[in-house]
Amino acid sequence: MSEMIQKPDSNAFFSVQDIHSYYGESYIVQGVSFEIAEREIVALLGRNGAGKTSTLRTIARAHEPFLKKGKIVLNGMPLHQLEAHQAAQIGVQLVPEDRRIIGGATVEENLILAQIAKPIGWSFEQIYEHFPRLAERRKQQATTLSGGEQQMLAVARALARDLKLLLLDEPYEGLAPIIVREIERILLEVKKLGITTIIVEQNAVAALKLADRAIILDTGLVAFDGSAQEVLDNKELREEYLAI
Amino acid sequence: MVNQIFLQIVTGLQLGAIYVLIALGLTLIFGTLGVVNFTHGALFMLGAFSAVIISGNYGFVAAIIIVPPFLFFFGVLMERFIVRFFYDRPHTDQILVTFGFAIVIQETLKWIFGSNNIPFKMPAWGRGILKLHEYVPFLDGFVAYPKWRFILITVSFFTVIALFALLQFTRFGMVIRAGMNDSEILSFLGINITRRFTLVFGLGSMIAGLAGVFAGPVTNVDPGLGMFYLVPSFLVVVIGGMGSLPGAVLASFLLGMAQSFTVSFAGLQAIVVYIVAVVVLLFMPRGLLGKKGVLD
Amino acid sequence: MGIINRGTIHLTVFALIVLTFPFWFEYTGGYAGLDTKIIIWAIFALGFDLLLITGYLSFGHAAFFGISAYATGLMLLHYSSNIIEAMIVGVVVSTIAAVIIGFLTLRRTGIYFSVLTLAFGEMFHTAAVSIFSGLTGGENGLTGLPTPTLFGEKMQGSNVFYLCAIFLIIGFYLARRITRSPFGLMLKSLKSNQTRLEYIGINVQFYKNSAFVLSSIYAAVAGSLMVIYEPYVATEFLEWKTSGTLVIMSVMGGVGTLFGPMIGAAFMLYFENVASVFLEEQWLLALGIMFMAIVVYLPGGFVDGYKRMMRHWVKKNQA
Amino acid sequence: MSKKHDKSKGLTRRDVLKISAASAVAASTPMFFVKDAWAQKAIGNFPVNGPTVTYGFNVPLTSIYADEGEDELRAYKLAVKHLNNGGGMVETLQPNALKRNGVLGKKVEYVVGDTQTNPDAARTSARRMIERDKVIMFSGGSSSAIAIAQQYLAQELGVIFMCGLTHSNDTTGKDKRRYGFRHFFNAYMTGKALAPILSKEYGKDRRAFHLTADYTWGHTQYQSMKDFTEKEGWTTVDNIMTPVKTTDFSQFLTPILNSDADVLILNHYGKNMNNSLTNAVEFGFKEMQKNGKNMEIVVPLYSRLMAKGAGQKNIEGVLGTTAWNWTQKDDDPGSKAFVETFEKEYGFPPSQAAQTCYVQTIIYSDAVERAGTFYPPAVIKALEGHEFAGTGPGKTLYRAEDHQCFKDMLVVKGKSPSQLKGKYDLLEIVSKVKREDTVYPVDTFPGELGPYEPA
Amino acid sequence: MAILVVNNISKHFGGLQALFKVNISVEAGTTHSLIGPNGAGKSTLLNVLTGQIEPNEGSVVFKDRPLLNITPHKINQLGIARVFQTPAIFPEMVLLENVMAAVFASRDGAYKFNLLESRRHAQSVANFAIEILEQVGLQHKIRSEARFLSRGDKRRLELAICLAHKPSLLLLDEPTAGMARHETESTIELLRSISKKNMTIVIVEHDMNVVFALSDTITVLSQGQVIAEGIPDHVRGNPAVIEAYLGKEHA
Repeated sequence: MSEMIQKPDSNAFFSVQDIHSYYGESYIVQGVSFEIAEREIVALLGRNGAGKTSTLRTIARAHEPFLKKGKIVLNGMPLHQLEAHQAAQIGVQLVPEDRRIIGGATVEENLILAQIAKPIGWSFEQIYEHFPRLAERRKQQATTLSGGEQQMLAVARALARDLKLLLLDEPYEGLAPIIVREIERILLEVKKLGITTIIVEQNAVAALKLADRAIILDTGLVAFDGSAQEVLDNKELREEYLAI
Repeated sequence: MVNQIFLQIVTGLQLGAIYVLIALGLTLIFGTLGVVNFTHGALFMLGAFSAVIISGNYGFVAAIIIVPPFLFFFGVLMERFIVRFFYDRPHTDQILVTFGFAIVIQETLKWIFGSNNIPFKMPAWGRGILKLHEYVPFLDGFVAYPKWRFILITVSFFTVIALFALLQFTRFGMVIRAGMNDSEILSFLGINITRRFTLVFGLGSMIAGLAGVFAGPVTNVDPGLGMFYLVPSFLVVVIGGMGSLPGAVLASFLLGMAQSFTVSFAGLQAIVVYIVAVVVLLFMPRGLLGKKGVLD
Repeated sequence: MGIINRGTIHLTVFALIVLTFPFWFEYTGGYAGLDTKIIIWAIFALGFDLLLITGYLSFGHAAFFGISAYATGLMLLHYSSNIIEAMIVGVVVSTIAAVIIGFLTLRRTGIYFSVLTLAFGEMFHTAAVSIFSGLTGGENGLTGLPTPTLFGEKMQGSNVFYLCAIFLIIGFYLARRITRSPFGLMLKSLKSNQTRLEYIGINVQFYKNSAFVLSSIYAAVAGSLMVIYEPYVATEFLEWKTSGTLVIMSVMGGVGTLFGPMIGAAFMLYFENVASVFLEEQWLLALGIMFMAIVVYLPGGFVDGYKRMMRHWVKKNQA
Repeated sequence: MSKKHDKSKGLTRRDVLKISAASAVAASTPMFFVKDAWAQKAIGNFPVNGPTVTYGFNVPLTSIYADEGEDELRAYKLAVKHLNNGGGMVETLQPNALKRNGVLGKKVEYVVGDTQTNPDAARTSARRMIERDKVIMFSGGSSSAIAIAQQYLAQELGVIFMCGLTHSNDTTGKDKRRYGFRHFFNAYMTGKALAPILSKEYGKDRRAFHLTADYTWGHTQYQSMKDFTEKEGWTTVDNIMTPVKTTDFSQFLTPILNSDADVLILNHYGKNMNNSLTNAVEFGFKEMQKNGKNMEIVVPLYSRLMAKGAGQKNIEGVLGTTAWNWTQKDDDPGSKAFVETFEKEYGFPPSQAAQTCYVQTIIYSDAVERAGTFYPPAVIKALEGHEFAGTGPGKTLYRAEDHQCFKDMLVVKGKSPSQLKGKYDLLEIVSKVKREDTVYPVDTFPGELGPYEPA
Repeated sequence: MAILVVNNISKHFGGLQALFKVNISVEAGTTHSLIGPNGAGKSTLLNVLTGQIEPNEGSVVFKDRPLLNITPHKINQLGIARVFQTPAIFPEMVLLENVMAAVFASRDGAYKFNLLESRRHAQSVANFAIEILEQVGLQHKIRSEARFLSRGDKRRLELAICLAHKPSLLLLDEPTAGMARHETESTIELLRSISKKNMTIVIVEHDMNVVFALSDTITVLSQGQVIAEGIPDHVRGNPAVIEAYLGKEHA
């Protein structure tokens, strides 16, 4: 496995250097390193429990898992020294698993909340233009939206901020196939914007459609780092690490 | 008969008003920060002591102006230096540390001011009685009630309104409400939620200070006050549903009315608060209005 | 296993310390009378630990202490000065109360459990001083009790001490056996992971209730002994401050260690009665600060502190 | 005469206890009627060894009666000073056996305990004094529950307890103890003294509503006030028992607003009284008209410290009784000596609690001197039925049958702020009630004193 | 003979239909896998089986006994053990205690508690616990606290806790999630050896290697409904399964 780990290059737009993080006492991310160029889209793959979500949350500087060791650098900024809100202020945006739409608030309030901290990204007009469904439902309680609409809102919320690195955690999870296609369309649009993105997805096939590159994690370590096509073509690799 | 029932309702309201003022901050802090604050009674007491000292020297208006900000500041410091380290610890640890701090506040006040009651002089504009029969048509004869109690009810009412307005209609409130729901996602959106939580703790303490200023003249001021109100205010919060502001308001008045209407049965009156608590909790485990918070 | 194993040694040392307590206690600034009180509170705290092992923090344990004290007191007053009947009645009445309260409160967890027990406790306290004041003597407490006797022997002075000491030694022996029994393992599991315990086929509710009742029996014995020690029942026995004191003792000593709460009880009473001479009225303030410091810096209490010290010492000596 | 009995030098206190227990049967023979025939066994901390003797002062230093406790402590310290060096009432007591060189030639020392205004803590603290500090007598307290609890302890352990401030009828009624003596008056005497003055001031046709602290002192106070005011022709409209812990009495005042009562009697003391009176004034009871009369508030048991806690404006014109007031310094030499020495020592006048505690210490010491021994049964005998003067106005009697003290007392009224002459001048004396007017038969209350030698 | 029969189970949470008329029959002594994409209702079904969730309709029969409306501990005492998705163990206790608790529970039942029996002297219990720990390959760690184990080992420990009961039906919720490949393989071996002892196993799993290696029968759920059932080879080739689960393009 170790031969696959690349030496992190500090000149990269974004780099993760040997990070180790813990949930309480469980050691989850056990020394992950990779780097991403600007505007690149990377799929972070691996089976359940491989540490994908934990890696994303570590990058977003969530309170848990707790980063014990390692460096995370975005555009020269040392993310590993920041807290979640500071990371968000320099342009890291996590679209978490389960969307985490804020209950008790309307669609628009969810977007307002995204723009309380500076710097901000898209204006509401831009957002509603790209997401007409949200415009229709702007006064509606956000939690009453359908799963797909909630996912749209979650993505829109990220775009409402001035973002440099987008982290998508399981964007298709729990959605009906037809909705998945719609979210896919939106993400392809986002892709055109040229935002550096890490996408974690269980449905590797769907993720690889978006990604330029794939990184496969296995028990908290990078097991593979290569082009997306390589993963699609290499059945053994898929069977070994993705179980498909 | 009508008079009596009317008076008992008023009494229930004003008893409830005191509970509201004390419990509001407690439930706000629990709902937002998830901290069980056994110091809250002591904060109320600190408010009452500050109020009696300041109003004695500089007048009651000065107390209104100075005490709530002082308690706000005190709460901020308390959050910053004690409570913050207990967010991730179990509730029982939070109970223990805040209980310990309550003892420290109480004993310090006792040390400085002694244990006896300090008479709280009401301001001239608050003294005297209101002749209710002149305003309320269905009352006959002479029905009066102290003016201060109505001031208390009014202050309590406006505090509730102000807090609701703050939470419902301001940006700060929106963040706080959202934070009660999911504080992590807000930090992913770049909001420094920790700082705002500190402010909320200050806000909760400030309401306790306000309670001290306005309830102090009727509960009187001595170092046993904090522990005395701690138990009922916790009952209020738990009966209402931990973290639910409307629940706390509802529970306050429920307890106030229960106390007011059992007044002629000495034994029952003494324990009615506990009976209500036990009955409510046994049948509605999460209290009257659940625990999902202000938003619901 | 031979007869001389660690358990026997622990127990023997413990028994020796307890039985010789009056002889060396005076050299530490203590005095007779306080020793008996410490032993009684140690029984109370020891039993409380059996509940704390399960992770449930009761703020109403004074109820069982107090109910038993009142029942014992009333027996001594109206029935006979012989302590056997009085103690049995005290413990039985209190246990019945514990079964009922446990059944009602243990369905809730965390803060709800704490507040519910607090409410029940205060209910009993308030009822004792108001509704039942005819029976309980109200705020004056239950006074005028005869000197308790055991088979004609007056239970005073050292007699009471040794009676309490025997109860403590037996209580400690049982508590030790219980925590080391399959049942004790289940209590530990209960705190660790209730769901898993349920999924290995244990009726969690039943076990919780049993732990609650067991610990209340200790409280009842302590309450009963308190009345024999001081033929008098104070309303404070039922008050939530008594429960609060118990919690402070347990936490300061070290929850879940059996020894800890007993040490906490001894420390607190010693501090209250001996150190208060130097600190005067400020002893409670000092205690509050100390308590906070322990919660913040030493969540395992004195016992944990001792263990850490020993570990540090061992490490140092090895190096 | 006791010296030769100092045989138990090497014994520990535990042995002492055992001996005293074993000798209980032997001691309960009627020998003690002949003074010189005392079988002076070790009882409590008797015999007293060494050149000093220790008194224990168990007063509330924390919790709600701390102010009173501190004042009591000042009085005790002063009393000890006077006993050792002369001065104060040591000079004015009549008859007087005190020698100004301590007691029985032993220098008096003292230890202090904190009752925390809590019977359990009080007993713990008293036990500590008795068992660790070997006090021969202890005294103090500001609550009947605490006094009663300590009285029983005194009886058990054979150490005399000189009650401080306790007003319940029970202290010398159903809970009277051989080893306890009360210098303070009680609720019954309050009723007896106050009722005639109430009817004189407010008229015979009055309707009274009581609020009563729900514990035995409150109950006895209510009963006494009810009985005596009804004798004067008043009607008792109703009574509400208020839980002791109440801080806001509004819910209890509401029913009174709506009743036809024109007098409110607050059977409250301490913090309860502070709060209920403050609330009652707030409810406008002082300005209210009922049945064409001015509504009146009565607080049967008054103390200057309590009046201070309630606030001057609130107590204005409110009637009640008190044992003694420092303004009586001009009335008799005992009060004068006490007030002057107290003021000289501390810079302000003493409270009634201080006076009671001071007298108790002096009187106990005098009884020891008269008995010629610290042997408790002998001292008790010397105190029982003793009549003396020079500790306040008139003569004072410690009744043998119930250990209740009878002496002159006061009916007082809160002064209006304009009348005040200084910070400590809160109460106006309405009437000086003579001792004869408050005496009641022993059998008014049940109870037994118990044996001279503890069981 | 079917040891477990699930009849027409439906469950909805509010508007979400988690299970819709699900019928499954598990043969005694076989290994039966439940697969399907996230949100297909697999976990809900397990929760129904272990008494955590009451279904809206339908019935469950285990060894000819109805299984609904009884509490989890009774279900366990009937012989159904469950391994959770996130390992449910006793983190603060050492491994031996973890398993001994389960052995005691199995020996004494739900109510009987041995208040004064010494655990140290319960040799047969300890021996059996050690035996089980050996079986799952944790014998060298019996004195360490469970919270310090790796995720894979925690799962093994949980399996050991479940085996302590000698259950007749073992429910496994993603038993290999979070395991490294070599761990997965040894887990497969372990499960295989367990199933050989005539144990009935129901597995919910994402890892197709595991599923195909172990299963006698596979049931595929999608959006709360059974879309396919049969032997592994049959399921592998089923177009509906491929569409729902594996993704269209790369089946």
